[in-house]
Amino acid sequence: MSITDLDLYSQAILLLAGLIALTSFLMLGQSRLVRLVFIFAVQGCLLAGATAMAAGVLNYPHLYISAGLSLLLKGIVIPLLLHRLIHRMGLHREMDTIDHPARLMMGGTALVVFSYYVSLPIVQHSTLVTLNAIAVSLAVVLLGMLLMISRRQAVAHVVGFMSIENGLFFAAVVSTYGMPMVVELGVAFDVLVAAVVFGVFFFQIRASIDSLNVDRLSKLTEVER
Amino acid sequence: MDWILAILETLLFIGAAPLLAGWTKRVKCRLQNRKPPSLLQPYRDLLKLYRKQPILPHPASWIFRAAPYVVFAATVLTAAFVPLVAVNLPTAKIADVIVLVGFFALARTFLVLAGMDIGTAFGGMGSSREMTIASLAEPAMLMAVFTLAMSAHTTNLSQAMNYVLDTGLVLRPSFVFALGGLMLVAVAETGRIPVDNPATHLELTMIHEAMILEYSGRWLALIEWASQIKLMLYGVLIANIFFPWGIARDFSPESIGIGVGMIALKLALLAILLVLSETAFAKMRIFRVQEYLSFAYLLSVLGLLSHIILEAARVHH
Amino acid sequence: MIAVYLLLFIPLAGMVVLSMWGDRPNAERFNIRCNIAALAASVWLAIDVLWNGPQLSAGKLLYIDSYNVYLIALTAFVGLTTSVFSGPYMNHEREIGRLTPRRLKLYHTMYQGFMLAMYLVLTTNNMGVMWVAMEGATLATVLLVSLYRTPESVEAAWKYFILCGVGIAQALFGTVLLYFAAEQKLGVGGDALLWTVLHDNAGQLEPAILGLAFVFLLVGYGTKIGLVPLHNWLPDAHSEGPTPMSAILSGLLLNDALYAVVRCKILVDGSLGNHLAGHLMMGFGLLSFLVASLFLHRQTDIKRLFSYSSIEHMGLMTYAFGVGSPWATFAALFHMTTHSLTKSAIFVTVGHAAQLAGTQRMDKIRGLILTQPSIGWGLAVGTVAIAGFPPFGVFASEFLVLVATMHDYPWLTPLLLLGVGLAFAGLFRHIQPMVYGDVPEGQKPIHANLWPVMLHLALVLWLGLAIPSFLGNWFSQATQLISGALPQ
Amino acid sequence: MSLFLAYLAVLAALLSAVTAAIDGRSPWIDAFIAKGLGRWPQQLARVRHSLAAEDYAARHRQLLFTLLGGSGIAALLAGIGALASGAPLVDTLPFGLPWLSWHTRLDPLSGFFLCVLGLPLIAVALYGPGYVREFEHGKHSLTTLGLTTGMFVAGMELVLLADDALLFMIAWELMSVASYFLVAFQHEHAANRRAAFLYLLMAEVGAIAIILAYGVLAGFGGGLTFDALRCAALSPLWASIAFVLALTGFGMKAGLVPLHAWLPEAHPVAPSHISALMSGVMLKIAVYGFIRFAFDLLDQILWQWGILVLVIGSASAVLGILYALQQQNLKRLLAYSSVENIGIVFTALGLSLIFLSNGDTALGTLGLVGGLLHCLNHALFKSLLFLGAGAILHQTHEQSLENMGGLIHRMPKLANVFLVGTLSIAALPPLNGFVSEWLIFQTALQAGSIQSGVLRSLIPTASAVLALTSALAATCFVKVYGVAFLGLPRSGHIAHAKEVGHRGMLAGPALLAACCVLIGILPAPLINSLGNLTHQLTGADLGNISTLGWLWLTPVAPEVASYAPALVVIGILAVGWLCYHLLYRRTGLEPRRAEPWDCGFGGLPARMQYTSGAFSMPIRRIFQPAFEVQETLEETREGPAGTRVTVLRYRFQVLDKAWLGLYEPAGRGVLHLARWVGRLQTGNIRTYLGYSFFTLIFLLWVIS
Repeated sequence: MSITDLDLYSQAILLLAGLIALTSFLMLGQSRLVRLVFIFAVQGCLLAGATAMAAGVLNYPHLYISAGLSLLLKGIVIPLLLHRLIHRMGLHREMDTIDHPARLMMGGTALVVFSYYVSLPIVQHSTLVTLNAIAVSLAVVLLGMLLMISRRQAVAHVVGFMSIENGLFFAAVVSTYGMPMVVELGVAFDVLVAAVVFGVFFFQIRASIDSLNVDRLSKLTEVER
Repeated sequence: MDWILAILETLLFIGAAPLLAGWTKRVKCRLQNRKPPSLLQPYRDLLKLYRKQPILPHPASWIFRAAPYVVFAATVLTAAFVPLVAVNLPTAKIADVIVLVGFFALARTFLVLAGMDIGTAFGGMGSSREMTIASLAEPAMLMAVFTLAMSAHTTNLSQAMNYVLDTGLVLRPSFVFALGGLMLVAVAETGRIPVDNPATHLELTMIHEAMILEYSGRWLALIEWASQIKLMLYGVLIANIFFPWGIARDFSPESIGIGVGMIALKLALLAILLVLSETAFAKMRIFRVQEYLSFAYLLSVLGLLSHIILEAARVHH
Repeated sequence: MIAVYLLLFIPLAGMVVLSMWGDRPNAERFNIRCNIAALAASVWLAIDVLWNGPQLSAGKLLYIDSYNVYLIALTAFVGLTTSVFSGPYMNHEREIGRLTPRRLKLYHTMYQGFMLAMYLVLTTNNMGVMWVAMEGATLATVLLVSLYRTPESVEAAWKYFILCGVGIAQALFGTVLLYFAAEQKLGVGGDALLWTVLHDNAGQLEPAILGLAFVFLLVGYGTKIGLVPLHNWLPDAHSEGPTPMSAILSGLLLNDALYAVVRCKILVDGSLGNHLAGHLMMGFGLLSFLVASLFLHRQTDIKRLFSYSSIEHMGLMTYAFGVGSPWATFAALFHMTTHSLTKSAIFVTVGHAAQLAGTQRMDKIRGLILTQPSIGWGLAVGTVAIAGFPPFGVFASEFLVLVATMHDYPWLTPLLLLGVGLAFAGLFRHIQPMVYGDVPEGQKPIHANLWPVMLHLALVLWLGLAIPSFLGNWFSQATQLISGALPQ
Repeated sequence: MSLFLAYLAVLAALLSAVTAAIDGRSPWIDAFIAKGLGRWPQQLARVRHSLAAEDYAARHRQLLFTLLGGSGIAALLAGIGALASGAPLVDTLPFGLPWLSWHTRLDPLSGFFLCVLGLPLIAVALYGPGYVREFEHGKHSLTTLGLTTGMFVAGMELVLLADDALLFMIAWELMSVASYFLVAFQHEHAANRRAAFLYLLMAEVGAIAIILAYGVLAGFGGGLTFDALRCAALSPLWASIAFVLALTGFGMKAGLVPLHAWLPEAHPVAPSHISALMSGVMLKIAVYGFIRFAFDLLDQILWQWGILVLVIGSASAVLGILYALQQQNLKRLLAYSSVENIGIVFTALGLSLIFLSNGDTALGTLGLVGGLLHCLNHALFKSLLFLGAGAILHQTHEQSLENMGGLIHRMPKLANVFLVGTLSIAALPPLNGFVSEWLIFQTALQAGSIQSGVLRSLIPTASAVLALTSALAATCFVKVYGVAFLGLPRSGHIAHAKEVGHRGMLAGPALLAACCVLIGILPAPLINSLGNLTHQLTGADLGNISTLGWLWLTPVAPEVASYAPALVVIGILAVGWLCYHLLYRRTGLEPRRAEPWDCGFGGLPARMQYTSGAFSMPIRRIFQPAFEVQETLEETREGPAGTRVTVLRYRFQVLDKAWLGLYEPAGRGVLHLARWVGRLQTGNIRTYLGYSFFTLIFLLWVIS
């Protein structure tokens, strides 16, 4: 059935899915770290919104908690953390140039198509139209990886990593209305610790190579020169 | 009775060996227009050596003193195995042709050890050359013998001779090759021209002589005698294996008499043949001997193969 | 059932205590005590399970069966011996000034944290919690890798963190898919992620989804196992961190990741009914096995060398689980045990050897046997054992894998044996010059505690000669659970 | 009973290993004792005192080797028992995997090889205490030596007893590893380390091939016990695959060309009594494995296999002896000659296989017996020679023939014993080496009974090669004895060598020498006792081996061939004594000592003798293509325009062609591959993420 005869909720979910995918694309194309983190925050908020809506409409109260968690962590805490780090390390003027933006974007689109093709078998076994959003979340995951591959800045890597987590959450929300509570909490905890550890590492890396360019972290190689 | 006969035959063999040597020398002198010594000269030489006091070089050990006895004993034993005038003697059963080759090797080994025992350059030189030649000649000889053994289905000499006698005159290509191979080997093994020169006095060209350079007195006598027996052994092998006719198959006096006469005749002819070749050819350089011997080896192997290929129809088991 | 809670509580408590007093001189003794207690608990648990069969905790959160119970015991044991070794080792490090007390505190805290995570991975019944614990293990160890703060160690830690993080994220996606598949059949609710529930209803789960899920789980946990081409973090992390950590990483973490994959494989096999999961694992395993054994040849760092050998052995186990016949599965379980015992023993010796020579560069380590026979022989014998020479246990398991392969996939055996040969050559060409030969200038014996090594090697030897019946039962039951039949 | 004895042998060997490990002088033992006896100071004092006593080390050594000797005796008795009874004894031990405990079996075949193991072991046990004394004060502990020796022996005995693939492989590898540590015992020399590594590597590769071979059988037979493997019904193709694998694996251990590269490296560097065991016994264990696999486990025999074995065997024989001839290092020379002898054994086995596949059981049996007998003989005289070489090494610390000479005057007893070994290995009548070669020749000569013309022509060619080999062997060992023991000493320390002091160091070799002579003179009883064995393997025995009585050998039939070594010996002794009596006693002329002939220059220094290299030079020239010879000639000239050459120095080195052609390229190939794979580890994290990314994509694409 087409989107016209869906209920409002589904339409909204699909809309949000689209927006989240869009944010991923924006991140992929973004070369300034500050904006990158900002877009990431937006993505977090969208995710939280989607979760909250699912909680409200389908009334799974425990989803409110996870919505709150994502808003708090992905939308506010982590972006702020990163933002302050960027400023303290004076990276806010840093340009993380992308080698071939056009190719990257095309690759991204290809990924979206691919993830749709991959998730078809899942979707066709269910009547829920919202499931199509799984394709999007998978795309978000893959785009996150692409982001990490294409960037040299450690901060960008963190953002990519986190956006992968966003994709996972989104998938959990649209497909299974959230994971069991214990898992949700555990994951959230892990994410938080991970964020802290990232922070620690920024300083360690900086102390060792006084820059956050991961390409310079290549002492441990076995290629014969 | 048989055993006594066998021992008598062996004694005859040993006794006749110097005679053959004398005969060979005589023919040679004739061919070279020299005045020959008497036929009995070799006996006289042996007797003289026997009476002389032997000289023992300083570095020599017991090996040097024991070697002549071992060499002689081994050679005499081989002589005992080889049917001279009669087949089916019990001694022929004790050992077959492979053992015979083995005994030649034993004798040679001790001679070579004795040559190295004295610690001179000549001894080592002779030993090295002797072993080199032997290590090529021995397989050639074995191959030649195997040709016979495979067609006769036996390695026992008197059985083989019986076989040839029973089948009568058959023109076997394999035998021709084997005969050629065996003759070449015989020349090499008995240290005759063109491989070695028993009469040389120039140490650097010596092979066999270089090894026994230090021997004297009774020891030299034994060694000389042994090499005469060896020469005769090869002669008898060639004669009785390939042309066994006339050899005694029973022990009646007349057949034995015929046997003696025939073998004497054959050996005389072979000796002439040998001398002819010796006068016709010159001695070879040591490193050309390998070609000579590998030719002998080739002949023998060809003999074997031609037996397999050309006479395959005869194979029945 | 109390044993399980004890098992989880002890390291938690230890973690808390050590996070406060971890820099005290007697901290490592406390660390050892914790591990002793944990070992006792695990043994109790093991006996309990051995007598009363599989156990499900109240709230179904924890589940102990014959498969994970022996891994728990193994984990506790290796954890203990390694902590015993880490005492003098870490003291030596502090004396030569590579470590500050604060970092020592961190080390001790995280040691217990890591043990906690390991126990949680093994005991939990909830696939989601398993994921959480696995990520927790990464977080616990990642700061240990960069403990020395050298540029290399920081780089290694960063790679470890990022690669494992991304990998584990994929595993989470797989878990979500698993949950999704289960929910469709079992309805919304917390139970749908419980392994027991999933296992009982594996037959009804949607094959297409499970296939997809397994790919994500394999790539995710496979990163942690160190399967080629997802292995790149492993040699770096092993070689740059403190040696006790390398020992527990190699001896425990890799095992547990493999354990998780196998749990998933059981479900997927139950649902798909075909051999897809098995084939994927065989492919990855064989690839890792061969590539790693080639990597061995051109190493210069001794810990790197042995981390590649870990990759190689994990590859072999993955492959064997993939083959899936009772013999192969039995062999794989057996190999898990022997490998983690041997490998941790080797890392202990390697740590001492490196301290002895003052470097990890193999071309600088020479004449160990003449300097300190215990270390030299420990390394030599350990290498002989890990290279799969009898009468050590590794040989028996490898032999079984080969025979099983010969039975099911004869054309793969040459590849396996090629790998074995290459790996052996790769190890020995480096080890022999180190243990033998004359002593370099000024190389002195050091204070080393080698009874963990002897104990481990003795155990491996014993296992190679005869498997005790109770262990045999565990293995057989686990084999039955995984492959669905008993080996004979 | 005999099985019990076999277990006893294994136990004794292990016990000696343990005894070696518990060296009362090692500090931790001392600490242990101190802890144990702490309460009773006077006992502690007594124990310590007895440990500190001067003769403690000697007693400890003695105990070790007594246990080894006991193991040897037990093995010998067990073997004799098994050969006599003929009924296989089976048993299972409570070890191994839950559903596969260790199966053991003692049948005539393993019994025979237990004897092959037992005799040299006893000799070694006699020899050892004297020999290892010199290691006492070296930097290498005797503990290692004794421990690994015990393991090594136990491993070999277990291989013979194994009745399932698992136990077989365990014992096999135990043997390899233990001997590896023995080869690496004196590891301060780089050459030894290299040899040890090469040895272990090739042992591993061989073991892999063997495992594969068993795997094939297990795959079809469903089970790892030998009984199950026997039941495996194989297609000819699979059977051939298994056979080739087994031949590779066991041949690698036995040292068949071109898989022999480790042998000349490893045997010389091990302590001599170990070299004796490795060369004399371990190679035979490999032969045992091959016979067990090919004649017993495989359910069929194809004539192509026979051809393969025959060709490889002949090649090994002739190449082995050619290389042996060119060696200067005595132990290295002996090692190469082991290659030759193993080649002869395999030639015999190849003949046997051909005849068996041809359905000619009697001749197949004859070939088998020839091969087995040669195994035993080689075990005897090769151990004897290695022990002898060890004795020389022990007294003079000299391994190179070029520096020896005249030892017969300094070590007369050893020289006599060594002479027996030399004559036997040179396959001269009336000693044992000749008997086995004679049997093999007899087998080859029966080729006429084969229908296929190809085989009929191939076998005689093989026997031609065999003939060449034995002739060269004679040359080789005449050289050894002549250069080492005869003539004048070529170096100072040889000139001052002394006879070995320790009685056992002579008794061991003497025992072996006695066996050589005995078997050489009275082979018939031994060959008859192999009846059960051949029955088990080929289903036939040499019915008319002693038709003419127990003094005689008539392998096929009296009219075909007969040999009575005993009578021959009597004859020789008689004639020799007669001559001696007539020529010496009667004349009574005492020989006069004098200088040897020196062309009148006066004074022959030792340097004028032929050296070992010079002795073998003609052969080197003649068989040029077989070698890779590196010759260098340095000359220093003097006088105007450097016309006068004052010093000439000639050096030559004979390299193994197999090494250059096969092994070095393989090693380079592996390294190249490794370098290529190393590119995976770029060091850049983004590449790594890329790997993970694309793996994921690929897998997703695969499954959907």
